[in-house]
Amino acid sequence: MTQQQPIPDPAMFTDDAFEPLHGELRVQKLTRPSLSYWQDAWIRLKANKRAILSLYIVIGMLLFTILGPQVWRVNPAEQDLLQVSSAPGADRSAVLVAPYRPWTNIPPAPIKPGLKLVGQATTQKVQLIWAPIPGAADYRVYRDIIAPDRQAGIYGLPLGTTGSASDTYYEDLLDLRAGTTYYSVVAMNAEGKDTAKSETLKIKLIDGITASEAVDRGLLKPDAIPPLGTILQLPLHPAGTDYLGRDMLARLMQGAQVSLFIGIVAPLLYVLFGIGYGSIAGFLGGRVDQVMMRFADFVVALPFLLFMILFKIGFGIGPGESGITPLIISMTILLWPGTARLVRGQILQVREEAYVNAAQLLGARTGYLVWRHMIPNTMGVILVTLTFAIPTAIFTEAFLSFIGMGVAPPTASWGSMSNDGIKSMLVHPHELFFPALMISITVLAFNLLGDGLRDALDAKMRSRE
Amino acid sequence: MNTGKPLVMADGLTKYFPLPKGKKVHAVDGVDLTIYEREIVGLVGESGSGKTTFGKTIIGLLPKSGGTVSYRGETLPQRYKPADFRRQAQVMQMIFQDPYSSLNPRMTVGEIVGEGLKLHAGLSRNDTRDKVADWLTKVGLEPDYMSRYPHEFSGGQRQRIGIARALILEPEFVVCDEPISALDVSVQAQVVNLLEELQGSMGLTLLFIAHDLSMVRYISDRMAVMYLGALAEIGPAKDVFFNPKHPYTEILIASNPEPDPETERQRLSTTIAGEIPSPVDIPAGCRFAGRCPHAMERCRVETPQLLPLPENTDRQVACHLFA
Amino acid sequence: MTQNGSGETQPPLLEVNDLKVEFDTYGGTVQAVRGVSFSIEGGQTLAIVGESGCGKSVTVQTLMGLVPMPPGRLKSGTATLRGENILGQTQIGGKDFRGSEIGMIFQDPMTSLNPTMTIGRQIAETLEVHRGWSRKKSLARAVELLEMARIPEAAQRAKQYPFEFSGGMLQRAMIAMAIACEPAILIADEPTTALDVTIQAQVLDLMQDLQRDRGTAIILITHDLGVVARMADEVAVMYAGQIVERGSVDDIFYRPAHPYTVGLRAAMPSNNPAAEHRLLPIEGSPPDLFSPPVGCAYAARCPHAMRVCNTHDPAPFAVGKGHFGKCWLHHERVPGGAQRIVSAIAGATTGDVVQPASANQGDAR
Amino acid sequence: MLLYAIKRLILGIITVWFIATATFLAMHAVPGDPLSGDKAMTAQIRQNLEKKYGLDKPIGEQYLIYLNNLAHGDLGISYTQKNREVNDIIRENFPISATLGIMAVVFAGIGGTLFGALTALYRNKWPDTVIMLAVILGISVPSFVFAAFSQLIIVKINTALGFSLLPVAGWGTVSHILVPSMVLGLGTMAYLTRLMRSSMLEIVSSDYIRTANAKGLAQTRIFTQHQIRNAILPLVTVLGPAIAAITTGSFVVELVFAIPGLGRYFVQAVQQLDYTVIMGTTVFFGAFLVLMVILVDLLYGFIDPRVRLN
Repeated sequence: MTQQQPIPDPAMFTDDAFEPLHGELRVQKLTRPSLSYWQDAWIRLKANKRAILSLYIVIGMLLFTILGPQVWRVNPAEQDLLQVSSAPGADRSAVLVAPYRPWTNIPPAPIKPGLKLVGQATTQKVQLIWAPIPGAADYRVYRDIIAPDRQAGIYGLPLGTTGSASDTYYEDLLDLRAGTTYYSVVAMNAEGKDTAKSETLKIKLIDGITASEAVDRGLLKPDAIPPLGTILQLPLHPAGTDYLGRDMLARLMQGAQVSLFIGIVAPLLYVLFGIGYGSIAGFLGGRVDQVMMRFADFVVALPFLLFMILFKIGFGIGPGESGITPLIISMTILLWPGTARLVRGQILQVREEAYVNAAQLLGARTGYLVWRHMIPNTMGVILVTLTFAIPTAIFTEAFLSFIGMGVAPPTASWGSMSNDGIKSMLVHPHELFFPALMISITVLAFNLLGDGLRDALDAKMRSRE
Repeated sequence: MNTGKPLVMADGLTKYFPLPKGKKVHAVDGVDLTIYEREIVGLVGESGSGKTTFGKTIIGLLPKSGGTVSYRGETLPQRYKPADFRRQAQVMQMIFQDPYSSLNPRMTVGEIVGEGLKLHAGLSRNDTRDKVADWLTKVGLEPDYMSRYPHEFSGGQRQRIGIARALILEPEFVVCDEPISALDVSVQAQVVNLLEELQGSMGLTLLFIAHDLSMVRYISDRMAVMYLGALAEIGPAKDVFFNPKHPYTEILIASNPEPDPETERQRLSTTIAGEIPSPVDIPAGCRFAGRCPHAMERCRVETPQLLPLPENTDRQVACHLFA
Repeated sequence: MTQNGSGETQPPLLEVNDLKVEFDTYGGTVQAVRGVSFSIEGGQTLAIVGESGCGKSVTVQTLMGLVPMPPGRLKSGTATLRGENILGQTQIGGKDFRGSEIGMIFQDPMTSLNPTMTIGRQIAETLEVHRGWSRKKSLARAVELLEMARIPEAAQRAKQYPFEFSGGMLQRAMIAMAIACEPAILIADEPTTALDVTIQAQVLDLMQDLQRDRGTAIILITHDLGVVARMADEVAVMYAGQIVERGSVDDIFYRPAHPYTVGLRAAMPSNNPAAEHRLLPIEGSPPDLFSPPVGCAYAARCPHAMRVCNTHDPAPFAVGKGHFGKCWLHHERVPGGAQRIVSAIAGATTGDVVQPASANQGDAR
Repeated sequence: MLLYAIKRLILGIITVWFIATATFLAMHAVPGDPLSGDKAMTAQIRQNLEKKYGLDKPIGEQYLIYLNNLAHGDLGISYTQKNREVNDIIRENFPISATLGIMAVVFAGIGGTLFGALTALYRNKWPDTVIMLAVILGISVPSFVFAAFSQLIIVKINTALGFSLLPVAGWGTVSHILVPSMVLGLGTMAYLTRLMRSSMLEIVSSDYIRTANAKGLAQTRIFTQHQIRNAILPLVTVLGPAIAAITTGSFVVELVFAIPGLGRYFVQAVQQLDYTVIMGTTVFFGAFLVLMVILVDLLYGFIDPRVRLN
């Protein structure tokens, strides 16, 4: 044995050290403050930084949806045609120009090769003139917003031809947008094909606005018109505008209302239905349970998206309807079985718990058992399910709206805005980026909150997923 | 020996659990057992012997597949409805095995212990409170633990809470389903002493289900040994323990290690081969024949009945060796 | 210490000194093992007995490197196998001593075996790894080992999966696996707690026979004093992370040197008609190991507690050859203290009880 | 095992019938009919067409005709594309969707297992943090956003390189499959990674891993022989639903990447209210998914001895 520690020196003990403490047993009393399940869960949740941050984000989103339109009072349907698809932070200046008049006094062609701009290039008009290219039978004019690839012969949008070798000028009035623009003039041969000879000019287009337009938009007062060439500031769009010139921020708020409404109401409905269905099946048990759960299995087997679409058309969208109600109904019809299964499982499990048996033996009626014992003990699971159901519903709405099966225009949702945005993604990424960001942040927040809730409410559930 | 009147009588009590393909688990298979007033009957058996199922069936938590249970001569329902439990609540109660799952984690101790009063007595809030406090003291807990939640307590304390809940309606008959199996040795004694004391002071009748032979021998007046859904032997606890008749009881007791090195050194090899068969396919004849060192031809054919011993009618054995 | 023929001192087979293990948890640091020392020789059975949470499992699992660190932390201590350090490492001389030098079996055989691997493969695996045998040779040996563990139709059984075995058979298969490489020590952590008595008897028998045949040392972790009495040569009684008494099995049962040992015995019914006594529970519950008491951890529950017990942790007092009790009653200034310890049981049998301050001493009998 | 397979198959057929019926009912609830789109139709022609497609019969009879045709594997003729059978449409377009889907499932499965195992192995260290961050993103960002941005990135890369490294859209070569299938599988991969991680972590603290350690097995051996195999089991169980998610998810990817798959066809058919194509496609997809789930279940049974032998 190596167990030879020195016995402490007797001198260190007081005289009464070895007096017995007859029966003075120290009974350990509980002194810690008592915490209920929910209090404990809240403390655990608070300790989870990610979950709390997510909670703030969710609250922020709700504020954005509800209070946002009170603060940012811009009509989401109003089109600002001067600022179509303008990116946030884009140059909002517009130059005051004279009302358009056809181009008559065309200057002579320059001698030096290359393209030349006549006058100021604004979104009202762009006038080009160039030195004749030797051997050209005709000219084709192209416009692009990225630099043309001369080797490949890609110049962008063909605007038209001048009609003859002698006409070396062109006026572009077609759907002009502010920003960097490349104009190319390609010499054509006698067969009307492009040749390798071309000239390119890079210019910066600015918005042009006439005095009457400016007055209409309230940018100028009719009695105080500044001289032409004055730079005016167009209305502010913090998140830019979409392809119809509608304010993105206002639309994001409107979209949030739709997306969050569907995202919260649909899960609430189907989770509630699932709870009802599942608890009835679980509580009745036996054959009824078998039949009910088999039916739920069938519903689960329906290819979700296909049926979502089928039901959507089945319910139809009349003129002037937003399509929100059919969406919610379809989701409820298709998504309840998951919750029902979960709740049934929980009820079956809780029903076997000894404390339910004990309450039965004490003579508890069924309603009491359900209300006092079963519901409180399944509440955590239900809450977690609901939290995870919300991002799923937001996703589903976005997805359906994206493929054009969701809410009907002009109602905006984040999904339909993404759908609009993707078409001009390469040129105006902000039109896709903002709604996509909103969806992602919201879904992320609900997912993290769900994770946090699950960890806080029931450690046992952590392994499940 | 049994001076009291019969209180609870199980007559041919049977409980099957159906399995797919028409098979069934014969958890309890025709058990006759009479429990007399104010006695403690210990029920021992290995896991899978059906002792817990027997307890739950007797008290009505599981519907009976066959046979009857009567209480003071009155036959109890075959399948209980909430109203049946209500009627029975002040007469029969149960103490559960797992002190963790038997208390609702969302309720306070006061709510748990007072649940029976709430459902029955119609006492005022204050009276209920007082009575709950009174019972908490009785089971050795502080009355001000009332507002606490079960998870704050140790296993032994939780079991005391469970006992208070079961006894607050002052029943006559209590099924104790392995009340000490989940507890540490030192705490087991606390709970057993408490049960013993309450049994004495309240005149309770207990069915004490356990697998700890020594503890059952210690606390019970009579002891019943269960094997594969049927009783092998029953009799006064000391007699059965120190003088087992049924070969299974004999082996069970011989396998029970004594906390005494000298006894253990003198113990001969006691092991029997094999394990308790599946209760799905009950062997024909005597259930124990397959593992019995004394099995005869007859044992494999004819099921032995639980019969009194000629020399001691207090004891009944289901074995052809004694018929 | 043992002496060999040439007079050199051989180090003990396994020696553990002042082992301290802590766990960092949500609520703070738990001092699970607070200075445990013991040693074991070949062919011996050492039983470590104690209630749940006393640190007995953590002790052996730390030796085997099975305690995940973190959250566990090795605070101090040494452990040597034949003089070579094994603490904080899993290898001796580049080879894993686990499975080869020390085998181990666990409480719940159902969950302790890989559910998707055949029993034979799981046994053979040990041989492949430690002996470098071929798969075929190892499997053949696995069948022999299963036969040795008294598993009928071993060849067929080796091809089965754990769920096809019963609990008792699984525990025997576990033993076969643990002794496959003929380790010098077998650690059995509550090997029969999940089993019925008749099955327990089978498993204990098997362990005893294997020990007799091979001279394996056994460290048996249990809370069951009956199993201790049946199996042990030496006993260490653990309480609140410390060994409070250590001695031969007879010392522990017949000459207990710590009130806790006595308390445990008195809390159990005795089936010896001569020693029939009322159950004497140990009141209260073990201390919180988040903040263990300054003095003796048992003082709060001890019927013999003295002032010193609350202020000073008792030293291990030697009371006999290889027998010590960690209790102030053995101090020279407590005349007759040692007798007080034993009187509890004697008192119980005669009815002259040393009164534990109990809220419920109703005398039902 | 065989009995189980047959049982599952019968249940599967009932499920398909349920799907077919639900489809039929949903389609007949649609206001307006497929013929109303064509304005220049005389009453006579309309009547002829109604007769041809059985639209004049009572709904019960239509249902029976529909079931009968279905039982013979006849999904009908497209309303809007003259003389084209739905079977042909599926035959032409489904292989494209299937190729895309299989690639996505393979990608999601391998990636999910690998990343999940990696996160568990490096628990709470930087690989875990990085991957789990990506996973959270993968779960929270809609697939159309991924699709769009991956297109954007391809364009940028192509522009930067000065030649076309990867096609932006379309179908035909191997390089067309790569990005769309990755985008399609991304969400599922994130989900599987999470599942694998929690499954691995649960197994790390399981009793049998403790036993394996006590046997003195090397960590790599424990990892490969004991941990991964058991950890994959829960992944296999969700493979069925994962395939379903990927199959229907391909709508978006096919749309964005202009892939001529069945999903895109379906969306088109819905817009044109082409009854038979919608119904045919739905039932076909439904049957396909049911079959997949059955196959996955059988596969699971094969992998897990507890299921296989019971």
